[in-house]
Amino acid sequence: MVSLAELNYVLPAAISIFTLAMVIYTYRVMKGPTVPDMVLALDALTVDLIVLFMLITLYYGTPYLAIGAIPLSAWVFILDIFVAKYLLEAKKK
Amino acid sequence: MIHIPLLIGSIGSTAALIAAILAMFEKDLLKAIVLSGIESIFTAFLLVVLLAPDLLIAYVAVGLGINSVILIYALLRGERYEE
Amino acid sequence: MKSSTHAAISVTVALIFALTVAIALIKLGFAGPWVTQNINLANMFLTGVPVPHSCCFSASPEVVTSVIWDERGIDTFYETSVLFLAIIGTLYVLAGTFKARPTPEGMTLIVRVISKLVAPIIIVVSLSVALHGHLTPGGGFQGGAIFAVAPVLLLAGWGSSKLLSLGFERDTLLSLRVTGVLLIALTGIGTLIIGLLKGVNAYVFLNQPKPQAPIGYLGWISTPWGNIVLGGTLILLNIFEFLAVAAGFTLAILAVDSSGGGKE
Amino acid sequence: MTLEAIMWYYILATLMGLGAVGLCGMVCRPHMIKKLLMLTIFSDAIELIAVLAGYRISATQPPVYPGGVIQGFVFPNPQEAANFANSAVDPLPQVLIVTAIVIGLAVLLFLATLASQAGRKFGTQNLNKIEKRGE
Amino acid sequence: MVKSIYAYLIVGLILLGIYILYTGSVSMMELILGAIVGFSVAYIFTDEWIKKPSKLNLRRLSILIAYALKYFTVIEAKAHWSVVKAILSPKPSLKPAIVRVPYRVSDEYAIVTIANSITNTPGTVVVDVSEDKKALFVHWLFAEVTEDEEARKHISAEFESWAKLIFEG
Amino acid sequence: MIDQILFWFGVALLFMGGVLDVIASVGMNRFRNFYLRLHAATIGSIGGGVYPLVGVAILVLGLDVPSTFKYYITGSALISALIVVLTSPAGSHILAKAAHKSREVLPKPAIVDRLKEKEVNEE
Repeated sequence: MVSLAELNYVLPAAISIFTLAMVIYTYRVMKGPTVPDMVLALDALTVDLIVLFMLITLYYGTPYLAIGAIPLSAWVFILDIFVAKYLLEAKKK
Repeated sequence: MIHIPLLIGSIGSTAALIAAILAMFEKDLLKAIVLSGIESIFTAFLLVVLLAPDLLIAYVAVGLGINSVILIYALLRGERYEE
Repeated sequence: MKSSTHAAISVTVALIFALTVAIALIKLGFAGPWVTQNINLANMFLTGVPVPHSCCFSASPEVVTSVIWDERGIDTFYETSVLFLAIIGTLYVLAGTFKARPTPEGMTLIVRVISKLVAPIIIVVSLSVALHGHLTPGGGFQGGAIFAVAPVLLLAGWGSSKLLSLGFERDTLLSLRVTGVLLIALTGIGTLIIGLLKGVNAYVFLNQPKPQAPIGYLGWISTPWGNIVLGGTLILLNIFEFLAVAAGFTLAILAVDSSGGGKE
Repeated sequence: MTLEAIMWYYILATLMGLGAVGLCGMVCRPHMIKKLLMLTIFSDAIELIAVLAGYRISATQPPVYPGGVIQGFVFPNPQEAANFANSAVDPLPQVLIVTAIVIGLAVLLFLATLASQAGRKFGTQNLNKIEKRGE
Repeated sequence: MVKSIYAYLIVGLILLGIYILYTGSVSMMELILGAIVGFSVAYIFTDEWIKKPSKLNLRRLSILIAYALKYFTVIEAKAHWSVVKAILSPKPSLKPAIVRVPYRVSDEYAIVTIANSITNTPGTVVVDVSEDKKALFVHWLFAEVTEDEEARKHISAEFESWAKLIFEG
Repeated sequence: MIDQILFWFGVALLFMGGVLDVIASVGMNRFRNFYLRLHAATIGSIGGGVYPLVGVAILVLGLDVPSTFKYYITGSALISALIVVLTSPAGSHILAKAAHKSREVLPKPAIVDRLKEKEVNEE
């Protein structure tokens, strides 16, 4: 069995890679010239954060923080649909 | 050795602050809703870092999901641009 | 008043607010990063809740949910009532504007099929969160809030007529909501009634027997395969709260959607 | 002051800034939806400050005992409970904040429907324009 | 509400599996609770999920698994590599276009499988579906051809043959 | 032995996903137009989301921790990966459709645009 301590060689590198991606995505969301750009970058940011949640869970060594990943991944879809709904319905009037 | 959760927590709180300031000065309300979505998502991130799983589930389902849906529905009745 | 006056006042108020919070946090001795021990009240709950024969035993390893539904049970009941009133108020404000809407224009086949595939998965996950509320993080409110994601998806993809045909009708949801809140109240005063009948002392929202109040709910069942943990009132209250919150959110979203989208 | 303490105070300062931004936006901006957004931001800041006050850097666990399964869970003895209490964060702020989230949602739900009805009645949700119309 | 007991059992077992997977522990009590939850949710959603229960069999399931394995190793790797090259090269040679890709299946799951497979490979994104004209409108990053049939050969011919095997025929 | 293989396979998937995620975020900033960024976002959600999640799910199975810990994380990671695989393409699709139909963003550099031709024909 691989002990939990061995993970500590791997985790800081992985967390820093995903944090770097998180920062660049955040820059894109704040800069994005139009609304679809921002929502698209927010999707990618959310998926990135789900992985980061899992890594923090492993870092602390407690299972229960992973529980937020599923509603988060469903939320992305809801925001997409509702922004699209707004754009389609607001154009009509 | 540096304490990783507090480090990425401080990055997250900075991002939340910047997003909130941008949302305050934004004239386009739909963009403001998306920007406050970033703020909410970093709030959820800070809740993970600060070890609060109960709050995390409640916040992700309510603060992210239902709030944005209700606000977009309310915005459908009014106008999109401020001033 | 001019808008510049507004801005000046608000900035001042905000700064005063921030200073107050800072002073309160530092002077009142809340934890900083250097503290290695929790405050005494927190230690009392952390060491008392799952340990039998201690001061505040709730037969559950989940400290947060135990405190919510056991020590602060009546407070949480009022909070549920506030949510109930807010949803009733929403229905009242939107009264007279309801109509069932067919599939919204622009939602394609892909969105419809995917929302139909994802919704049951979300519902199963939310039920799991609610049923394990006394063991793992989560509980009735969290489960109900996750449940509400599924009707939102179906509503976006198919329109409210689909939800009505699946059985999410307004009267059914309202009666489920009322039933949930009533059952919470009944569970809370159950021990009181039994205590009155038996002639012993009892409290409202009493979970496990206490030295002054020797009656309580069933905490766990011992079987040859190990304990089956029920947590006394916790599992009952979680299920009823799930019922109330899930029905209430679905009702609110349905009302907001079916009162029309654009300007009239 | 250690590096951890500096980061802790930095997070506290940004969260107070977040609360200030929320309060300022709630007062300054005329659009109803913008006010509601700022209300949510303000309540987020308050919640996070409370949770931050209960956090310790020596803690590694949320206030939930590990290994909770519905069948076969063994209740801990006082010694295990004391060990657990040394490594868990403070549960009390989290308990208070769950209630705050629910109340916040109730308030937002009601105010958002009021704003939507105002948009239907006046044709706009901008308070400045509504005020002008009344004159 | 439930038209076919067979379909009901299968949907209930799928949901029971998801419950057990999420809960992360298997015991008698969990199985009982999961069965109650899974079969009661399946009671609402069976008719939504499955229209023709006679099509459910193990052969289609094994083809589906084989397709998923091939898709997530070989096809995804190729597509990722081409777009990663375009991102990292200093002057990428892009030819973006929205082309029309006709499809010849009628089952809704087959259409969604084709569309999601197209969108999930980087380089092609489905922008719109026309159900009456039986065509997908695809935004293509490296548009070599613009004619309908040629584009279909490049983009969706492989996915379509798999989808036909899984959901039709 | 099998634990070592599982662990290092999971770590390899995790790091591959991390590199792809950074590349996708760079591509998000390098591409000029919304319709080009759609492809970078696909890399971000599939290469940078699903593969690392599966990697975490596999990695945990090789660790020396209590079984409740293991299966809990594996279950959450696999289900969220499933939901991301199902919903992320549908989200991109409906967003692209709304942007195209409401003329919010125009697909500026494009060789042909069959969808616009179709809309023009219908009107």
